[in-house]
Amino acid sequence: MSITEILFYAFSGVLLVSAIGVITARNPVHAALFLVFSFFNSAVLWILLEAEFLAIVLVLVYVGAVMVLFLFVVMMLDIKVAEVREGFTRYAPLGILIALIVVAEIGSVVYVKTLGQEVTPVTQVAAEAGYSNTGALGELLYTKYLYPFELAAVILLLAIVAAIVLTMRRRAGLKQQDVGAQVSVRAKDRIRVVKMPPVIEAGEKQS
Amino acid sequence: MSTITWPILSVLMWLPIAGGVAMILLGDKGIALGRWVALITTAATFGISTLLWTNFDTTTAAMQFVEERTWIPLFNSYYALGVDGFAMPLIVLTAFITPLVVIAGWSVIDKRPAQYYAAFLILEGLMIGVFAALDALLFYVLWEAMLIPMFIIIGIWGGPRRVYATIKFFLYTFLGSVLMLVSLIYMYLQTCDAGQCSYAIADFQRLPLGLNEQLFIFVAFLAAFAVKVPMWPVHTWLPDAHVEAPTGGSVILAAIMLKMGGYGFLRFSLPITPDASDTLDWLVISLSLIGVVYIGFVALVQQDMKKLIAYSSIAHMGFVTLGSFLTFELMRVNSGDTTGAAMGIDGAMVQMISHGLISGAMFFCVGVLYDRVHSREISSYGGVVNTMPIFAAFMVLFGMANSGLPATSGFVGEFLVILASFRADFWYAFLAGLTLILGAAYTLWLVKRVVFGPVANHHVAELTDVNGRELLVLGVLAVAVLGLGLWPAPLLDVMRPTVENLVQQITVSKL
Amino acid sequence: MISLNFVLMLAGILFALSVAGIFLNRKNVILLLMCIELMLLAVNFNFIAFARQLGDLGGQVFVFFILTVAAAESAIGLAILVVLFRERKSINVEQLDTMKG
Amino acid sequence: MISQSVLLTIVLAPLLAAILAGIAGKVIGRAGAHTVTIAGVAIAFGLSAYVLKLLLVDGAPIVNQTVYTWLVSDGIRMEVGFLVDNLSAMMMTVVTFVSLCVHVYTIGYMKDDPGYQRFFAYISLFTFSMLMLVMSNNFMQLFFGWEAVGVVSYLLIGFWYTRPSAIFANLKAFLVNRVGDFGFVLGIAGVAYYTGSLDYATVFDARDAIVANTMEIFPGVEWQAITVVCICLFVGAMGKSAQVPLHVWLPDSMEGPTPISALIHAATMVTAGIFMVARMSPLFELSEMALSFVLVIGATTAFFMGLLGLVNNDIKRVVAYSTLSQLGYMTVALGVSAYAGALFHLMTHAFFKALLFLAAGSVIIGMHHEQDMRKMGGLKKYMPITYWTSAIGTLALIGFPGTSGFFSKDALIEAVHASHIPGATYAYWCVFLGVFITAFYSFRLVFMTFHGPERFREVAHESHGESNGTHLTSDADAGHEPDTHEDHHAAAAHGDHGHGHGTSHDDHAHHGPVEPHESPWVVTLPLILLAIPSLFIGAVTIGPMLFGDFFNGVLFVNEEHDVLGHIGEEWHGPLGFVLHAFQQPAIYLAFAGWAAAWFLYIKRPDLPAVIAGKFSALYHLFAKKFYFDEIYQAVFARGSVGLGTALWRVGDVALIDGAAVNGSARAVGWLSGVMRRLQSGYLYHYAFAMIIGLSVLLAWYVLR
Repeated sequence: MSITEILFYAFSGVLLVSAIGVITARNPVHAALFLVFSFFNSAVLWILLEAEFLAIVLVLVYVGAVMVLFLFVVMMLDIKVAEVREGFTRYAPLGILIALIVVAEIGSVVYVKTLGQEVTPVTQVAAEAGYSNTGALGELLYTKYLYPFELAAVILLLAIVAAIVLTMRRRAGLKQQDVGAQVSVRAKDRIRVVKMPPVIEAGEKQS
Repeated sequence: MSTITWPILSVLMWLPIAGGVAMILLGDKGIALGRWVALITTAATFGISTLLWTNFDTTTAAMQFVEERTWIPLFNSYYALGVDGFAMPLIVLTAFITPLVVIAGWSVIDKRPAQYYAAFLILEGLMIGVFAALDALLFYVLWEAMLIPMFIIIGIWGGPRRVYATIKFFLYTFLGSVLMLVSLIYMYLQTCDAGQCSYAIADFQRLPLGLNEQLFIFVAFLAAFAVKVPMWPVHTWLPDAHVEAPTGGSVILAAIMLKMGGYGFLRFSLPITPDASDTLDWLVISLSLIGVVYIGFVALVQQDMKKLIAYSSIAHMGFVTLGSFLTFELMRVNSGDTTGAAMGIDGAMVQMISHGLISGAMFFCVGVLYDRVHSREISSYGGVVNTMPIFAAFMVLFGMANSGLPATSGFVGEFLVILASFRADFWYAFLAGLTLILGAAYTLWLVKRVVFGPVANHHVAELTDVNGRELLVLGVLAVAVLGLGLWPAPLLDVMRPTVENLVQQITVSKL
Repeated sequence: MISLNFVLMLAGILFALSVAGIFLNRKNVILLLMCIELMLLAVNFNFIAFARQLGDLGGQVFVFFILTVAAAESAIGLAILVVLFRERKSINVEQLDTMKG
Repeated sequence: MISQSVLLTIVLAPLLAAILAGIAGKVIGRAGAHTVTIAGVAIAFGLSAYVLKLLLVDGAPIVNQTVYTWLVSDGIRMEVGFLVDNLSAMMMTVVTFVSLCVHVYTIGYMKDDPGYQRFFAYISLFTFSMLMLVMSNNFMQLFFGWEAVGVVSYLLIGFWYTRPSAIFANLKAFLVNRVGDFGFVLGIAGVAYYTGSLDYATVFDARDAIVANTMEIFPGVEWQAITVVCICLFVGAMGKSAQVPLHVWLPDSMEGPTPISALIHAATMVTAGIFMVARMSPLFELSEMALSFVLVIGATTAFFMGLLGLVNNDIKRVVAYSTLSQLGYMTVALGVSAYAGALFHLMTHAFFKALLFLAAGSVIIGMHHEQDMRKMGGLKKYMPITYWTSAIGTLALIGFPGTSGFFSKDALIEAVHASHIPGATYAYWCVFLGVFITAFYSFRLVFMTFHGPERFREVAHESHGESNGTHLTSDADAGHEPDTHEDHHAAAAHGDHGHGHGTSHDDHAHHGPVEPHESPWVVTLPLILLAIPSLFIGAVTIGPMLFGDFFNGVLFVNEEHDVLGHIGEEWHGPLGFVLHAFQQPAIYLAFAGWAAAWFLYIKRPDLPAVIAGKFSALYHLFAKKFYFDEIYQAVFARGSVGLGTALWRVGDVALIDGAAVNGSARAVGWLSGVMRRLQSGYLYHYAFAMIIGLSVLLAWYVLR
């Protein structure tokens, strides 16, 4: 048993414990922190699985951005823990049962159906000098997966726009510029030309 | 062979549709011009359809004026048109009735008139297409597409309960025809198994099918066509649809759309599934006879003129299905002799054409009254003859035709079918013959209550007789009804080879 | 050498735990979202494990995309949550039954 | 030779006249309408007489030719064509002659009616239809004429369409006729089935094919096909010729104007059934059972319908019942295979019954459209021509020796006497007793109308309501609205008011007594014209028609049925026939009837009421016409309306629409309601569902 394996098993155990922490924590803040913890563990495991770039991305993006967002929201919203926790155990037996079934099923997929064994592992070539996981991934992303990559970018943009639109608040009484209305205005909306009969003063008529 | 080299059927089909699109583009503001566009289009269509008749080769049962273009290559489906002795008279009937509908709605429709006419024109094109289609997929598409204009016509220009009526109409007919689609696809796959994928109806007719397959296909077709005809007990959509439809809609519905069911039986059910027809002809015949008698009694007690005529349509269409399915019983009874089979089918076809004219005329008559009094209740009338003598004369004439008076077209089909059914079984003829009494009873009782008697109320007293436009419509129909009744021979001559071919085709088992 | 099966089972257990989490925290939308993140993590484990096993970086590319989509999803999800809370002063899922048939 | 163009002219002249008068009636005016139609019918009559002469005198061959092919279906040719032999030529001449008389008569009778042109159009159209019927050479065209005369009859009975009783009567007439036509069509279908043709000649040649067949209509009962076919055909005749039980329409048809009662409901149309059976004699001869059926029906009609004439007070209805009874006589003759006798009686009856009806019409005009005989009396001195002509008609009707009716009726009774087919004895007693009844009601009519006190002067003072109340029969038989039809009739036909139909009250009852007057010449001329043949035609034609060869090759009689041949052995000319009659009881019975009528209505006018009181049950049975109308009304009219309502409400509305159509919609709705509960709206329920579904899918994958 190499050191890698020992590390892997250890971090796996911690990951599972922290995952249990996520789902059982009374306080959402604790749950979020447990989640952060499990992400860290996952990142370590991914490094062990030779996915260095993704491990870093996980920490940077997930822990650094997403989980902070979670924490923001949790703290910003005044969540009544007691109310939310009410009936916590009502569906627990069902949940555990389903979870066990899922585990058993995946186990049987892995071990009985021997899904994993069919895949003969590629003989591990020692990494060449100067091999970079990031570089290899980047090469792939910008060539073969260019279109999906662009699409992912669009999705992110969409998420940004959507998040802003959703959370933006319009306050009543706030004076705002409506650019669209300003651009589409036409002259006849503003000026009304009224035809009137000429009024001739009595005096003028005679003269 | 025909001397026409240009695609006459395509023209017949697309000319009204083009006219309809033009009407939509013209819009309600250009309706004064639009009416003329509609009239000229439909009249031109009728004119061209007469060319179809005059150039028709009455010596062959083969399809004539055939056109074929690739339509959906993936399914080997063609835009294939052609007519034989069954389709051609029905196309001419369609082209004949539609201009009358246009004239009848001339000054009556004031709500979105352009779209009203457009719906009728497009409907006409689609109906002609249904009769002319040689490709089953094309047939199916047109068959279903036809529902849309009718749905719109009843749904927009209909009476107070039009929404109920349209939904009932649509669901009923649609439900029947999806089963037909299933069997069409099944047969398409069978042709693929045989080597050449095809949606051509002729290929379906040649397709060898086992008895069980045939039974399923037959039942599916029965569901589609029986609803359309309509046969008892799937008839209840018709009275509702008729009652709510505007006059023109009722006319088209009764005069042409019902014929699609009868046409379907002759084009699909009988030739494609002869053995299933042989096995299940008792079902069709008994439903037809129940229809004739049962519906006759029901028609007797209707209080609504349109409902009464709608029920009478169902009873009359019972003759079509009866006549079409006599062949097998005839062969059973007379030990293989098919004499009388062709007469039954002749009778069925003549009955379809004649019913198209007569029921159309009856609905026009009701429309004339409705435009004036705005009531369809029989009890709102009485003594109409006092104020509308010319109209009364037409109403009596068409009433007589509806009750099957000789010298009107209504007699020919019934007479032939009764003659043919006597060969099969005395009781068939007996029950079918009851229509002589029942038909006269409900029609003439209607005439008595509406037309005759003293002036019933001030509405009737204020009636004005038919105007020139109505006179034209009724007069043309009267001439057609009398003409067909006095000399039906040309019609039968046109159909003869096709009928004989069909009889020969269905007496040969596919097993 | 870490066996593929082990990783797959780890991912499976992680997935099952998040499933159980959905059942346990059914009322708290934030926790539901977190459980979903956990689920996605489990899925990512599978991709990475196979990528390593097959020597194909395509799996890692997919993880990359999943991370992207997950980030977008949680952003929008949280935004909705904020709006929801603003409207209802609560994120109790039991009160959210406007889709009731 | 008889050319086709002549025959076409005979047929088409009345048709064209009818179209002209009907469509262009306003343009050509009243005089134009009657000129055109009378010209048309006169042409037809002239040419018919010419054709008859060609056949009889010049020995022209029988015409049997096709005009055009109506249709060909399945090898059966249906054609429109003419068969002109002695039988059709005789019918053509009679029809056109009576029609001509009626046309002329109508000028006077309808002179004030607003529907003048329409009336002429109708009767000309009727002439056309009747000619098509009798000249037909095939069943299809026969049926066409058959129905066409029915339609014209329908239109004419309902001529005064504002009178509820008239439009009720015409509907009834048409429907009852349709019942007969229903049988007729079945018969035609049978003929077409067994012989493969509708052409008379071909059918008669192939009649053995029918005889050879049997039919099993009811399981286990084998019927001879010929019997079924003949009875079916005869059902048609029962409808048209108003035989029991399809007779109910004929008395009601008196709602129509009197000229058409004479033309259609006495002389021509109602005899179409007789003509048809005679035409079909080659078929009927083959089935003794069918002949017996014909015989019994005819005998029942002859006797029992005559009884009804005894108690009726409406002048036209008495004649109508007499017509029914006489039609029964003809049918009896058909039943005993004395076809020639039936046709002979048909011809004489056409003349004297048309005469009687027209005379009754003349009386009605004279009485200002009063039809109740109890309000007449003593008209002899006011209307001498009418009186004498109707006396001639009456004598002919009762069979006074020497008159035309005598020859035909006496020969007929003899024929029945000589017959031995089943039912002949019953028939003999019916026709025998019928003679007494005929004589009684005929002279009752004459005495009540023309003799005795001038009751119209008394009645005129009575209030209007009372006179209607006593008008028992006409109210009762219509069976619905107790409408005082003579009032409307008067207002309509006698359009003194100068406006539309039947809208106002009658004037005669309120403005003092009526002064009867003789009718104008256009009315009396036809009476005289008809009186001549009524008197003499019998004596002239009995020889050739009954015992000669007039009908050779037309009628077919089996050896063992040939009763006329049997009688003919003792034939020694008309005079001998008269003398022979005095040795028979029938003629004394007729005189007895005459005497009885004289005793009861002239000598002791108080007695009838007493007798009616004594036998009130019987009287009511007669007055209610054996309750036929009531029973039909209850069973058929109400029955079918009830059945229709039941089928509609229960079958269509409740079962099909309610249960099947809307029921399936409701079932879908109910199912959706159940399924809806699954949509709790809780996010976590959906999440649970997805997860459980996922695990189930996985399980399926694993356990597969």
